[in-house]
Amino acid sequence: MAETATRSKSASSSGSSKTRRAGTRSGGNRSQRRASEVFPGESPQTLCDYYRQMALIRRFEERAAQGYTQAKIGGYCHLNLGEEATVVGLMSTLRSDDYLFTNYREHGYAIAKGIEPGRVMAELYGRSTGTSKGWGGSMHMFDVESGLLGGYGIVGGQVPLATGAALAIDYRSGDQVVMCQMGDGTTNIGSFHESLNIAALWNLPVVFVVVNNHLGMGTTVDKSSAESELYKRAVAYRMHGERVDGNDVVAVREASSRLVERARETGQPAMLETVSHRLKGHSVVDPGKYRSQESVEAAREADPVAAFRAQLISAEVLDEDGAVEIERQAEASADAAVAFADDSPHPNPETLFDYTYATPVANDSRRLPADPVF
Amino acid sequence: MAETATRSKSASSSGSSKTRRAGTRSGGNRSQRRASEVFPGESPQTLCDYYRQMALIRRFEERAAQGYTQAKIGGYCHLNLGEEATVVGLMSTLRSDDYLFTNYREHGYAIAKGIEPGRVMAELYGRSTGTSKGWGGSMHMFDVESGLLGGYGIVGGQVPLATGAALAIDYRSGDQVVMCQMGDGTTNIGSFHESLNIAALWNLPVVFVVVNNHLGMGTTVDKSSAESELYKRAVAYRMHGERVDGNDVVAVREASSRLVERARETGQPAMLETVSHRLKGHSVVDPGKYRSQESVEAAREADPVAAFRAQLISAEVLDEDGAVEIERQAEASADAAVAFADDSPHPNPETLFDYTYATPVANDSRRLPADPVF
Amino acid sequence: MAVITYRQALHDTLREEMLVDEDVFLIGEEIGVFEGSYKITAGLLDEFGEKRVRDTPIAEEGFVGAAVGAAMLGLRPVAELMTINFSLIALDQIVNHAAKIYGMFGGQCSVPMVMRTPGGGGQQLGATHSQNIELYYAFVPGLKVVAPSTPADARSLLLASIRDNDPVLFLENLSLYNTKGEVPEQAEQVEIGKAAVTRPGSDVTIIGYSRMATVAQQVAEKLADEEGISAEVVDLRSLRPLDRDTLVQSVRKTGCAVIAEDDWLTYGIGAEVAASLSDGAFDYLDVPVRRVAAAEVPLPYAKPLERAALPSADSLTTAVRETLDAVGRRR
Amino acid sequence: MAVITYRQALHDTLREEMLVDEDVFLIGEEIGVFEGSYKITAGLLDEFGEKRVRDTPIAEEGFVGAAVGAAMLGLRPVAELMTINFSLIALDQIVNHAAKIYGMFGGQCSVPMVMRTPGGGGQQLGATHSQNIELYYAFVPGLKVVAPSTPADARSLLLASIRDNDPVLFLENLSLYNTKGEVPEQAEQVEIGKAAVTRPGSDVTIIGYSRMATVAQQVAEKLADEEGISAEVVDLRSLRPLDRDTLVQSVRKTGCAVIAEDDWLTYGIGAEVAASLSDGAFDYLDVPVRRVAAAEVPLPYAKPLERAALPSADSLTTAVRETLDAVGRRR
Ligand SMILES: Cc1ncc(C[n+]2csc(CCOP(=O)(O)OP(=O)(O)O)c2C)c(N)n1
Ligand SMILES: Cc1ncc(C[n+]2csc(CCOP(=O)(O)OP(=O)(O)O)c2C)c(N)n1
Ligand SMILES: [Mg+2]
Ligand SMILES: [Mg+2]
Repeated sequence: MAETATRSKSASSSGSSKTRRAGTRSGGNRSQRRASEVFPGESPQTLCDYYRQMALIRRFEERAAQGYTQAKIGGYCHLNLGEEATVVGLMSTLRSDDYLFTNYREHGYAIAKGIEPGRVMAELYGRSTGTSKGWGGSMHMFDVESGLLGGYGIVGGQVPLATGAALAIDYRSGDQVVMCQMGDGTTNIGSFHESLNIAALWNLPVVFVVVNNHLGMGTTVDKSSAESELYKRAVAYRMHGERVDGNDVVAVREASSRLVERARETGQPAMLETVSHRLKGHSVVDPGKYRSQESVEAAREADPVAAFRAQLISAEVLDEDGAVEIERQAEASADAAVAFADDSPHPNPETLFDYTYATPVANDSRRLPADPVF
Repeated sequence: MAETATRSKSASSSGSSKTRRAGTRSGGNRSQRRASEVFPGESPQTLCDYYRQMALIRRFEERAAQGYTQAKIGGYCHLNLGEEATVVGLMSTLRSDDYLFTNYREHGYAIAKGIEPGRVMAELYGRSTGTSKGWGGSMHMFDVESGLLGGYGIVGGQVPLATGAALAIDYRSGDQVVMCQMGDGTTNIGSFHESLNIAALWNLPVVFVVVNNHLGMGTTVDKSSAESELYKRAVAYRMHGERVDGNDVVAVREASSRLVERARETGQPAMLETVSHRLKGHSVVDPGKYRSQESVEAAREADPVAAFRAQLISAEVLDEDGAVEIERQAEASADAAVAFADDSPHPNPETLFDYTYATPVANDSRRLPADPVF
Repeated sequence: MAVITYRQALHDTLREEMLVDEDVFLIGEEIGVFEGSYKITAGLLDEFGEKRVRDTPIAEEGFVGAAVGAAMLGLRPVAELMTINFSLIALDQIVNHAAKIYGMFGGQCSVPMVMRTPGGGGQQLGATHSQNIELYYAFVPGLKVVAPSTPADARSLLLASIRDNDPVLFLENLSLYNTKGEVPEQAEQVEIGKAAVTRPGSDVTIIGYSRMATVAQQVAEKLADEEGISAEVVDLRSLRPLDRDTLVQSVRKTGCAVIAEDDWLTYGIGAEVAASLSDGAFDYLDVPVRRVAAAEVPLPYAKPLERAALPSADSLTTAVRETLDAVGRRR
Repeated sequence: MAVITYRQALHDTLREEMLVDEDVFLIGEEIGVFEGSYKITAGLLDEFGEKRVRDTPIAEEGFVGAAVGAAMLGLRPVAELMTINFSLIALDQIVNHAAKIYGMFGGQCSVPMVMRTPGGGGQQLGATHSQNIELYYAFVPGLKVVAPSTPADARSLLLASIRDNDPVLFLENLSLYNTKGEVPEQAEQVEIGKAAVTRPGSDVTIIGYSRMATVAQQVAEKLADEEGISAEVVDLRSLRPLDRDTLVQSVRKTGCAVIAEDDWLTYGIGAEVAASLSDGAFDYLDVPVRRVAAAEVPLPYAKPLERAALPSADSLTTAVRETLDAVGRRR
């Protein structure tokens, strides 16, 4: 069991060969030297791309919050604000044919896994062009092509499913990997335990990622998990577990990549805990009154987008203008996503009975509330 | 986390003051000297009493198997054969006002916790004089007075209940302890995880005992638990866990007593794994064909009743005649239990609706199958 | 007599029972620090402390089971299940344990506990968060299931449930929390197991429970005002036991009935109601009992789809009108 | 055409489907080394190996959920839940996941899986091990639920279930495993969602499913032999969808009906059947639909109590006779 890692720059003991690591460009100019001190082995291009994605998710989530306030979006709406480094770091380590299962806090994952932001926003807006054709909403995004096998609203619900997907890969001797994202609070539910045991027992290629944002809704990790260093729980299954700073996109990428490639090559599951902060309430409607001033402050100070921006500038990977340009583009993308969503058609009520069954069946009920039975 | 213990004779670091330990009689004669070498600190009387109880459970279970074969007993019938040392060792550490929750393999526990064998057998026979008035059967014994708060047939079902009972003790600042017995296979189900976490989080006085008999029904521990040293799973809850030889009644008593008294004094839960063998099939009807010759042999060789008898004789706590006398008494008790059961009345079908609700309620249905609704 | 919300009625009753009985305590996810997902328990942690208001890990099976165990020793836990959808995770503890312990052990140990939980769709929460699965509890002997629709009933039935010695599933509804109604200072004792005729009438019986009982009431009033129709409204209030007599009595008088329910039609709560009426009022029914229920689909998120799938005042009105037309009783 | 047991029919069908489709695999507790609690899977581990016959830990939620996940990637898992009582632990994965995934994600991903599980009381297994809770599945859109009563139907419906692209709850019954019947070599394709008239008749319709369909058949034959009564028997076979048309057609002919079910009466499967008949055959029913079901108690262990609580050929016969008396059709 690894100790808490802050930024593990060394390659992993296994599986590094297949890692999609961005090549280092040993440039001759000062800024690249500077960059390679702060971010050894990272190409400026990759770093900028991470920032681009993080900025996009930030802007996207802000738009989602707006849309919710404007009642363009209904139901519950949980944002990735504060988790951008984690999301981007994790997603950068998955192949497009790898599978991802998440909880309901998944807008960022959907985007970083490769879905058009417009389709993600359209799902929030409940439109036919959305990732789930408007049937799922914020909590239930799905996209076969990019391998997002669902956001799930039932805490812990995705964990057995992800384990089963890994079983299918193993069954077919495929070389894909499943990533199963969940929150800290989810480690206390039975399905977590049952699934990690099964994954370890059967040696299934799944990486369980616990995004520790210190909170369930308002309940802290200390108040909900008797072992609050969550990655240590892997030991109950003889599974490798480790913790990484979830505010550090490169560190997350490193750790995740190591575990993903290990799973790909050996079939061994692992647990990765990323530690970061939730910048806002549990969902858009939650004012978060229960949080201490310090906790809110700590979260704000650790803001991964702001921190990464500052790092990039100080490392001279980006200058202020470059950063602003990226943010401008992110804003434009988020706005375009909103426009796309807003312009998209609502699902036709006549499609109500289209998705009850995949195989049509005799005597299926297709009754509307006012229809008589006979 | 303690390492595997075989026989921990030392007092526990905490909680020993209240331990009901049988006093050592430092006798002058040879046999007592001999006894105190093999069983340091144990009174012959206590040791004989353990043997008496173990022999009784052995005979009782043999009678239960007979009764089942004669169709005097219905349903499922799971026996404690091979687990007598564990049962007696554990039960000797509970006060009569401590609470016990078990699984469906609980006849021995019921007897050792202080219920008349006749009432236990009567329950198997489905009679009104049984521990559950014939409503529960083999899997569902209950007795308020002796603190047996139920045998439960749903694997893992008793674990949350036991945790809740400990919560009630804590709520009322009582000094009782709850013991929650379960099998090795039970450590893989969600309720185990949820409950151990809650017990540790809230510091509840409950000792979780995992009786590792190496098998679920036919599935071995290796095939069902990714961490097959089950006591180590306690670490996922920062809970103390240890393992003891379940064939050694004194070792079980020592370990259990230490953890029970620790729970009593500090409120801290713990997990105790006892390792022994199932001598026969999963239930009376199971021929156990799936078991390897070695496994069956190993079980037979480790037979705790035979082994303890031999030890007692070699330690000169008992001689052959004394042992035979104890066995004769055990047999007589078991026979008396059968006679009592057989002579007891069947429940009256008119009582069918007596136990649906504790508080009578308007419009409760009391319809028999042939009765019309109106 | 004060006019308060359904939420307030629940809150106040919990608080009062905690004040009068030391054995009553609250347990559930996010009920303390977060003050409850729907704020029913707001302020109670501050007032009563962690012992009486216990935030749990996300572990429905574990904490509901712990409540059952605590009840076995005589405490009176009131567990909050954040929504009825999540109660499925605790179902084994509720159905196989809470509901069985009294009977299975021959009446030696009762389980005096309450499980409060809201059901309900219509909030665009999607297929897994909008279900009405009270049937899962109403079906089970050993449980009692109540489903108040008004603040006054919420108060008296919660009182009755907490004081009852059996496990009670107390069904709330997301869309009722903000509804208002008169609640007497001194709660009347409402008996579990009794339906209420909440509006007398003679042309047709409309039967509902929880949210749809209030919709039934509105529809009845509107039909009276606008079309002079005299509809009798029966609020089931208790799903287990089911008060067949009150239902049958009403239909023997009106000769026809419409059932309004938020759950799915086939096998839904209304099926038993319709079956019971068709039996007990066989000679009195002029037309078949009509049921208005949700379309049988996983409820979609998008508003137009969700709206099409759920019963409403409109669909109920249509059904009542058609029923009256069929018996030739529309003026 | 061979006469084999229900158990054998299940076993053979599983084996054959595993032979023809590599994607079909079995998963469950004690199905391999132990050969299944009720020996349905005996020999299959030896023949197909651990990849195709997967013993699981005791973790119903985990392994059923894993089967759902595997089905999402196109495999065809057949999960065995040792008895339906234990399925409660997996209910969240079945109701909130297996049943929702196709709809909730807008039809992008189907879940082709089968959950085999026996229900049934009468074996003195006590309150938690004797339940008939198929209702929990039959109520849920997105699931299909079949309940064959004969070896032939067991075979054809299992075939249809495995080949279906939706999650199917396949209900067996402890007391049917040893029953025998003719099974054609080439299984006919039986459509899910269709009831069967297993005995034509004109005096009364007796409706059952699973074990009670066979009891209905026996009772009908005996009444014909001994009292010259012509009872039509309908075996529901599919609980979701429910084939209302076949039921209604029969009752429009006979004018009266008795439903036989092993589950509890109130809210049981028969409630929907009675409600549907009372509606669809309103003008044809001469007397109310009669239901024969289990007494609403946690089922006791002791034989005399258990016997009193469960429906049987005797109680069904009584109900049929009384129904015929009521319409004056007894000779
Ligand atoms: C089974 C279940 N119980 C309760 C809830 C309500 N709920 C939604 S999110 C949440 C907190 C989850 O916390 P965590 O796992 O840390 O994820 P985060 O929201 O922090 O990403 C709860 C209790 C639920 N959706 N499902
Ligand atoms: C939830 C649940 N799943 C499955 C079963 C069937 N079952 C009864 S006993 C058993 C094996 C239990 O093994 P273990 O926990 O080791 O206890 P042991 O029988 O060895 O004492 C199983 C699978 C059950 N009773 N409950
Ligand atoms: Mg969290
Ligand atoms: Mg075992």
